[in-house]
Amino acid sequence: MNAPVREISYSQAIQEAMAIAMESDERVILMGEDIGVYGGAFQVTGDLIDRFGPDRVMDTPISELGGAGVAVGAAVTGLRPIFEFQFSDFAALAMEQIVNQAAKMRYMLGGAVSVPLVMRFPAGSGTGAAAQHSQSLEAWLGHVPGLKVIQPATPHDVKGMLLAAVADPDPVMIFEHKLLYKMKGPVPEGHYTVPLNKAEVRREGHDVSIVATSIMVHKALEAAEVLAGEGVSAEVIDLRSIRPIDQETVIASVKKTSRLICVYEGVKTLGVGAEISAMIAESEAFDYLDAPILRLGGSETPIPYNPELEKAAVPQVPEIVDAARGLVRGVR
Amino acid sequence: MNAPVREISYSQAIQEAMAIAMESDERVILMGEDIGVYGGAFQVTGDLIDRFGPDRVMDTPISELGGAGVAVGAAVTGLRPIFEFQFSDFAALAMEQIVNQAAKMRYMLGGAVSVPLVMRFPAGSGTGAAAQHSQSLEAWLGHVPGLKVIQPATPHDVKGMLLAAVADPDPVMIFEHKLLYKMKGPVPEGHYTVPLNKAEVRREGHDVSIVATSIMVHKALEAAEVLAGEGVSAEVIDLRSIRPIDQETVIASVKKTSRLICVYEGVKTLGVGAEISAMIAESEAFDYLDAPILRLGGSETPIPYNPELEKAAVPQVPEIVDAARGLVRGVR
Amino acid sequence: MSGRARAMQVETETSNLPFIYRQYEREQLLDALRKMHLIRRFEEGAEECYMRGLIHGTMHLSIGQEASAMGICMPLVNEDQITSTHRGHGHCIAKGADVKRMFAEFFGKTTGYCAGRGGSMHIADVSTGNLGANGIVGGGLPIAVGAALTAKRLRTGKVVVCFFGDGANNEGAFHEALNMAAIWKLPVVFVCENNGYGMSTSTARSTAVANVADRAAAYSMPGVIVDGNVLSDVAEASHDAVERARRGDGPTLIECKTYRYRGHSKSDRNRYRTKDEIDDWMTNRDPIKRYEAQLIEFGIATSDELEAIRNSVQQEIDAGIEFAKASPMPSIDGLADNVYTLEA
Amino acid sequence: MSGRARAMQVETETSNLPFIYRQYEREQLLDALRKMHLIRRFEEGAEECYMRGLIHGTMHLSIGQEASAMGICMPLVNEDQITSTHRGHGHCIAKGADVKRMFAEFFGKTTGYCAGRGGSMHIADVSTGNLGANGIVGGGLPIAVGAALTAKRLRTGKVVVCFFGDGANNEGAFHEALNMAAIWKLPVVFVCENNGYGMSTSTARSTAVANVADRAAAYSMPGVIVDGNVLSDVAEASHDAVERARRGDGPTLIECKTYRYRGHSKSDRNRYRTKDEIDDWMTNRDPIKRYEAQLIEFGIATSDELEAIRNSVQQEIDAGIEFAKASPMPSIDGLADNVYTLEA
Ligand SMILES: Cc1ncc(C[n+]2csc(CCOP(=O)(O)OP(=O)(O)O)c2C)c(N)n1
Ligand SMILES: Cc1ncc(C[n+]2csc(CCOP(=O)(O)OP(=O)(O)O)c2C)c(N)n1
Ligand SMILES: [Mg+2]
Ligand SMILES: [Mg+2]
Repeated sequence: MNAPVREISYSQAIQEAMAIAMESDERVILMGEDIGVYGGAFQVTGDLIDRFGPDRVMDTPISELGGAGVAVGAAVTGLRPIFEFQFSDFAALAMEQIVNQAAKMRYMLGGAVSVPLVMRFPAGSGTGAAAQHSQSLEAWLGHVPGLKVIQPATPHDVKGMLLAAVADPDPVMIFEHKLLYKMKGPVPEGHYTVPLNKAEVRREGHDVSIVATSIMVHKALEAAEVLAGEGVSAEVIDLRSIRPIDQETVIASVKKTSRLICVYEGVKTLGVGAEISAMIAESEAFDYLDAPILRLGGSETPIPYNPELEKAAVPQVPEIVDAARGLVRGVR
Repeated sequence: MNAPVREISYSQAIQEAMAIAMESDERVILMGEDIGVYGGAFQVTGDLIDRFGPDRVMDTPISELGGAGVAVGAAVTGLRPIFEFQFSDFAALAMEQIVNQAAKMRYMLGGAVSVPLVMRFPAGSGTGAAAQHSQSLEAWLGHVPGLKVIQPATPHDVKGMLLAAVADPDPVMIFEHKLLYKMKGPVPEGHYTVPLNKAEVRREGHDVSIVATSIMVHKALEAAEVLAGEGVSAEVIDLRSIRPIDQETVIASVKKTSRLICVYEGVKTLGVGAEISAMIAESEAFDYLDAPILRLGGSETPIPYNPELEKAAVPQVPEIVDAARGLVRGVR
Repeated sequence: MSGRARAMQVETETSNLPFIYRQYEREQLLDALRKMHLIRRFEEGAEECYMRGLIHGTMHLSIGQEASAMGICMPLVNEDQITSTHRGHGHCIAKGADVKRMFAEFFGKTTGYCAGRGGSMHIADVSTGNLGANGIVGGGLPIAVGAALTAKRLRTGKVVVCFFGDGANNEGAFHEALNMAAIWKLPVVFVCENNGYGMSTSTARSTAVANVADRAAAYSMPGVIVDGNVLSDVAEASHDAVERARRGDGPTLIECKTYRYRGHSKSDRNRYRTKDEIDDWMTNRDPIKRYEAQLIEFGIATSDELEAIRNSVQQEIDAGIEFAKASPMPSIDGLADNVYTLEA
Repeated sequence: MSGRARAMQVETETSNLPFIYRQYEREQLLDALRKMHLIRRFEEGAEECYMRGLIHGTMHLSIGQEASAMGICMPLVNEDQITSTHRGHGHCIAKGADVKRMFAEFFGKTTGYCAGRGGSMHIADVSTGNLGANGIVGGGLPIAVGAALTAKRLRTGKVVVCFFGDGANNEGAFHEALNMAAIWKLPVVFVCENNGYGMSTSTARSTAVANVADRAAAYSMPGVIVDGNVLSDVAEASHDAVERARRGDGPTLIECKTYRYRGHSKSDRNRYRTKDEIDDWMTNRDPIKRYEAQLIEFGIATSDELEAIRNSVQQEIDAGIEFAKASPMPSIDGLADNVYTLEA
């Protein structure tokens, strides 16, 4: 990777990836509500319409099910659509096309087609948008064979993984935490890819493994810093992909640290952390465990509007610190 | 429970519960596609239309999203709808109303309303209906606060839990495995309820706990019988409710047996067993565990049409036996 | 429910007067004006509080659309119900809610209509028949049909009004809901507030018909188009549709042509509308100005009386904001309140 | 692509002959009959195999609807694409699939079109342009629009035909798909096979308009109603719509009024249709009988020639079943094949 590296934001990184993909392959089109002159609800497409025109940066009517279905049909027949949901919550309107059609078409047809489709889901809480605009629903799609589901946590990764997704012949679902859009980080210019199936160790440690997804990676890193000050060495793993899960990387870490905490924003019950925990509990790493596997997930509530309640509904740095400290010191 | 007890089928038990509820409360109505003269895709409503008329046994157009939404609106304003999806797979068309509306309305409105709604989902594979008519999607709804989600495994339970669900002021989602509809079992006449939040120990044992859901309860019981012949004593727990999960019962069992296998038909990754496993791995029962927690779940594929492949896609008795035997004998 | 307006005293031939002046008493007419001001000032007040960081999240202002909300609600009684939208402050006030508790909700306080859990996008006042705004475009459409089903089955005599935007008319929920309302002849009135845009997308670019009301034929229901900025026209269409629904003759689709002055929400670069277009609507077609002019023209009120109304509205707004500020924040312990009615 | 039929030889004034006799060669006309027989015999054969336990699962038979499938596909070339439905055997054969591989699929064999993974409800033959049946009512509607988008963007000249039933017309997907096809002027033809019922529910009880085609106006596209049991009428409507689409003038909605003789699927108590109604359609309006009568009337074929076609079709069916029986079952090891194109 010799390309110059600049600091750009997560949303700029996405935009750059889309522009590169569109430039090199005319089959790549963008679809979504208000992604044209409006630039997208989160300004992710920005002014791409000026560069690529309305035929390739297509505003759809407010028709999530139909729009997703059009993207599926287009993908099966030769285009490579990148479909933006305005909020991941609206996936609830399109589950039929995502799950019953896109995810299964190749299998049901015995391999006769591929569905090279990318869908982008702005997700998560923290914007005061309340219960119907703040959900983290990646666990739903992570449960669906036929899909690949990723949660890039950095500008670098979102660009590289989006480029990998566009090149992938199968449907790839990208969950982007809205609070990450403005986060800046080093991003190489030009084309590069980041694999869709590999977790990344963000910080090495030996006392406890913290496996986190999306924005929680950054909270876990903050927590690790605090913990380091207290003499607790935490290893932080950015899961990056939730289907497939990179078992190898997580298992190796737990074998080293003997302790595991899963941190994720989605509702705790049946959220991504449940799978990580269960995967470890049935793996060879089980014998290395010195403590219960903790999960810090979203509360068992819808996301409330009030900002203090909203914060309380998802894991925060102090809770991660407390959990890790408790686990390492054997205080339960 | 002094009422006479007869052997009736699972679907008759559902029908009986609906009739009792409708007789005692005129606000109870049935809604769904072809539940009138057709009697329902699985003949669960049967001839109830003859008894209660088309105003209370309402055929809806083929409009799952709208139909579910009508049920939500009716529930909020004073009716008590029981809404039948023809196949649980079609929940994918109605997730918006189930999840964004029904599950959250009370919370979003600060308690100003309740949503006394029951939805029934015929689920599961084994009928040769292929990928779009065979899914077990209970994990999706189990992930959603505001819903109660149950999977009754016997005629007795489905009647009692359905009656409890109709009386409940909150939305209750019932997943009914299609292969159970014809299964017979003892069912008391008249009105009775079974709690919506309690697991049930179906068979006591001391070597290994097998926590199963829905049809897998019966496979687990068969497996336990085989295991008993080999000198392995398996405790079989019928989870019954997946939101909330009866942690107490499962934890108590694992503390006794020190080994846990979760058996469920939904896709293994992020399925119900992931939650059971994770719940135990973070509970006080962790310290009692003598072996990894195993999960036998559905394969990481859509459900195939070919009957042999279809069987191979979900856990079967021999696999449960093998897993339990291996766990108890320490062969991994 | 309603009488004849004092407009009779005016020279004009009564029968030539627009609908509302024949239909309603003077007090009702002035109350309608008061509420239209209340809606506008409420939103301006909320906007100000938002700018000053007192309110967080986002909000969708209906400034410019007040005649639509108010005109539709005039023929309704308290027991009638509405479902509302993300742009729902006007509906809420027109249906009878108290701005105190609305401000409190926006401030995230326990005294808010949703105990601080809902905010602008879920504002509701069930006691005055508002079943709630909705964050999901089209989300309220089938819910309204369900409420109308209850009214029919339980013979409550209630009528349900379902507000939605032009953008929502392309959602599958629109189609499914209108079809069911029609085949079951339910007492529901569908009100499309067509402000020309769904976010940035004009109806011309999103919708395959010229008027949303043209789609009524696909459900064999009457489709009525009105100037949504003329209170009387809106109220008349609503009156007819409500009567029809109450008689048991089924649903109607009303399309109110209107305009929002502000951007879609708090994050709008406004690249899709011209300044000229906006100015034209604000200057020449403002619903409040037009209504005030009529009230004076028909001798129903003097400009001093109108000034007094505006002043009293301002006081109500100020008091509302004070109430909201002074109200307590929810305690963190209450995070899980009301997830369920009965805890399992 | 097509010439003029030999029907000219007949006394009748050519210009008075129905569309297909003016449009197609004799071979094409007889091939259409052959395919209609093939559809019917295929389904009768599949039904028999099902009864004898050779095929499992369920299936939806289109017996009685053959003219609709065939007439719509006549103007299409191999490269044109279709999306089909749960009642999709006819579409598959009309578009050109081989019954051998269809039977093999129903038998769950590796030689089946879906390698035994799809069965009846997912039958497809991508090589002849069939993108697949669909187990989800309305599921194919937006997919067809997407395929048409590809045709337009990549300028392939392809036209896409989207089959769906009357029941599907009440799905939100119908509304969203037709609207998008219209605003983007895509080369797609929507074909509603209205057999009067969605499962047990008649269109009168489910649909707020008399004809599904009446809804075309809601999308500013032509809505055409044809007797779906008259091959020529169907083909003519399809021809016009396909030409329109190919010219770039956008979508059309065609409604074929037809009837299915069999129950909805293998689990139908048939409580919603009278015997009289069924008998009437079978006796007086059978699409194959009507087409055969015309072929004889217009002197295009003799009854011996028709008999020969029926016999050859029967042989093809028998051979297809034999092929299916003799084909290998998939190995269990292949359970996870084709979940992904590239394993991650
Ligand atoms: C299902 C869904 N899709 C998209 C959005 C994002 N969104 C919120 S309002 C809006 C525009 C709605 O337009 P319209 O119905 O015309 O109402 P208006 O805002 O003009 O009042 C959009 C796209 C949403 N909230 N819900
Ligand atoms: C979304 C969805 N809802 C319901 C069903 C169950 N179902 C299968 S076919 C059918 C009837 C469809 O009617 P129509 O569209 O008229 O087609 P026909 O069967 O008459 O050919 C129903 C309700 C389904 N497969 N998918
Ligand atoms: Mg609008
Ligand atoms: Mg039909």
